[in-house]
Amino acid sequence: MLQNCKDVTRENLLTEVASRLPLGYRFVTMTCVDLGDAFDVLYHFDKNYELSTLRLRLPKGETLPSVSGLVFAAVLVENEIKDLFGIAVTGLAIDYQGHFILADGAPTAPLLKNPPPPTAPAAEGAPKNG
Amino acid sequence: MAKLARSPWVVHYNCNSCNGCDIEFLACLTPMYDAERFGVLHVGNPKHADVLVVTGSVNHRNARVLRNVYDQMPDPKVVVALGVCTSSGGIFAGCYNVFGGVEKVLPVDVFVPGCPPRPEAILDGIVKAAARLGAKIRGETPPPVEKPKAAFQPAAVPEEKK
Amino acid sequence: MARKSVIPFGPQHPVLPEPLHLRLVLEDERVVEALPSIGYIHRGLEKLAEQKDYIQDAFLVERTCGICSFIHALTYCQGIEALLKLEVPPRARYLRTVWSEMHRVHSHLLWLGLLADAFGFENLFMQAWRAREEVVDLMEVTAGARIMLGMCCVGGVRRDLTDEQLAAVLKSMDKLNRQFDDLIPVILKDYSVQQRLRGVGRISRETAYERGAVGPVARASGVARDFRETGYAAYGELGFVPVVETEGDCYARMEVRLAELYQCLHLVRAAVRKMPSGPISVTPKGNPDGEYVSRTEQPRGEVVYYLKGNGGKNLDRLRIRTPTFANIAPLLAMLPGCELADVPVIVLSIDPCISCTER
Amino acid sequence: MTFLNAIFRNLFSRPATRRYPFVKREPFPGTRGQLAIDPDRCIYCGICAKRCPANAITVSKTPSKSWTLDNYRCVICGYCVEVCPKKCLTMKQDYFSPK
Repeated sequence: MLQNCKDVTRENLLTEVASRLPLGYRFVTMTCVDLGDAFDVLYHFDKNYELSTLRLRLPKGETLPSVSGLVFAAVLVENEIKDLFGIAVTGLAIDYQGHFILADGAPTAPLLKNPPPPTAPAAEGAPKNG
Repeated sequence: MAKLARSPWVVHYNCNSCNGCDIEFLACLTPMYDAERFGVLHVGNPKHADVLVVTGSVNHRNARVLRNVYDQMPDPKVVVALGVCTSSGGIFAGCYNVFGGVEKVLPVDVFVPGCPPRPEAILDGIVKAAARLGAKIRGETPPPVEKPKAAFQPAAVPEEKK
Repeated sequence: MARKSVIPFGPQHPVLPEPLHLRLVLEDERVVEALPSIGYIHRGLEKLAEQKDYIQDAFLVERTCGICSFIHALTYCQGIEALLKLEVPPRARYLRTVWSEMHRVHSHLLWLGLLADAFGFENLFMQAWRAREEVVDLMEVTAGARIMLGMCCVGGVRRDLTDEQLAAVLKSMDKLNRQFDDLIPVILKDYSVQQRLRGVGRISRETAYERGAVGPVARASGVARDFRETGYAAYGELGFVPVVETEGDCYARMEVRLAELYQCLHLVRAAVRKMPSGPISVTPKGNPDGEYVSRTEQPRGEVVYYLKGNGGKNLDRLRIRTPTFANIAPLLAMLPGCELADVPVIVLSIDPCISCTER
Repeated sequence: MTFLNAIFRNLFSRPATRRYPFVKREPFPGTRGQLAIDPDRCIYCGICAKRCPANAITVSKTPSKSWTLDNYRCVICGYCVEVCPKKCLTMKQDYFSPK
């Protein structure tokens, strides 16, 4: 049902993205969905109000190559995905080291369907006089 | 209305707010509600302020900043918490990055409910805060704030009602 | 070589009502690099939306942002309606348009006031916010709340407007029009406004497009993109043409928003005059299943909702890409080369809404 | 072309300010101020509690019937008013004043 969706693999992701940019596609955003044993990483592009999406099925544990070298605007959303899903992203133009949105003490990878238990001992009531 | 003996200067910090309370707070300062009539002045520097207006709940990153702003204010000082998020987290209470109201980090003097509170309610809140500030200046201990809990309970309903 | 220094800007800053943190690398007074750091108002709304059912989510997403709240709910509801294959009654589409445009008026006036405050034009700040009260009151009369309207629901809207209320809307629009006539020519021709805004924070059309700028930021650089052109809600029947400027500086962004103020009045009037009669909502049946990307135009630009349902009451995934999130990358292209004193004006010229950005 | 027009108009018109604590404005009809319940008609079904997006309402049937609203959590959306089967919930126009 997703408009103009095309499957890509980890190998041809960068070439697919690079081939769209000269055609006048504008990077809209990325979405990451936790499917249980894998992630769906969706790259949304737009041209003349038509949405076009690349779908990358990424098994859990694999790294995600960054497209921020091609599309700078992707750097923020890639950092966000890294924070919220705990996916390792390689080749980020600006790397916030997992602290783009979440601070110390916040739960790690909270948007996973089964998020890991909080590891930081002081997660509850951490800000006391902090 | 309690007569304000002093001009409370206000510093505003947006914690986890959705902006609704912030713009209603700013609306209080603009011509229609004009809190400056009471000598309320919005300042940017916490060291100039007597009243800290907080909007939104607390998360892991801004708790430290909020505490920092509060600590910089000279004593005596009062805290006004605007909106339901500051009291309990409001609609965001179940979020992973929200650990409840502002009272977990700061002692709060006045809770103003509403989502967002109306400017009239905010003015009421600031007037109440100023009264508490006056008490603190005189060295009195103002009465403890009522915990924002179960404000309305018609529980004593006779049985056999349909 | 000039000495480099790093200056933190925010999170508690007198100019910004919201906590945005920028690390500015300066050579003397000139910014050479800017690095944003956000997360001060991250709540985790997307996760919470998976725990509430899809009807309740309409109220939740509305609280993504208190400034464009109605349009958030509208985008969400349009997405769910597409998944449920619901046909929204025409009157509901027109009412949605009316409230959307009222939100745009209030948002642009709010922004104008904050910008004026940032460059020290207190009088303009007060005038803009006084005009804004008119439209906020109008929202209260029509929808029952000043900011969080809570009027958009899956399948339509929750409250109908009587003929008297529609007449009151038209009357208010005339009143606003008179106020704009007072205000807007003055702002556009004012010497000090031009001094502060012309040539400041310029980005070219190419950069704006590459970096994915949306809304008035893109339109001020000559990218004629306004999602209302696609004719969602009732926009297709009202004759909508986007406002475009080509300069790409702060002044052009202001010009776009000021022209849009008039355009909003025009759209509200047109929608009220053409308002069809009939029901205002249909009851949603079934549960959303499948994926859909729903987009609309907010005052700050295009907002993107990705919705994934699994056939149950709860959504599998809800992702919100808000306009300010998209406009941060262009902002980073605007800041290098400007002077430190211009930073607040440039930051405000993209109309940042941090609470949207971080959700 | 200056603010002169606006200045003169402001000089000779009433101040825009609402003199709030001294003059209370009548709330607009239809304003959502705060939630009220008619306990006589309530059947304690709990639908409002289940539908409330902010979980501000708690209803219990046992051991004793009670209906509780946390006013400091209610987001005043009015959804409970719509779903109430007995229509015993209403929206009052005046806002809830801080304690």
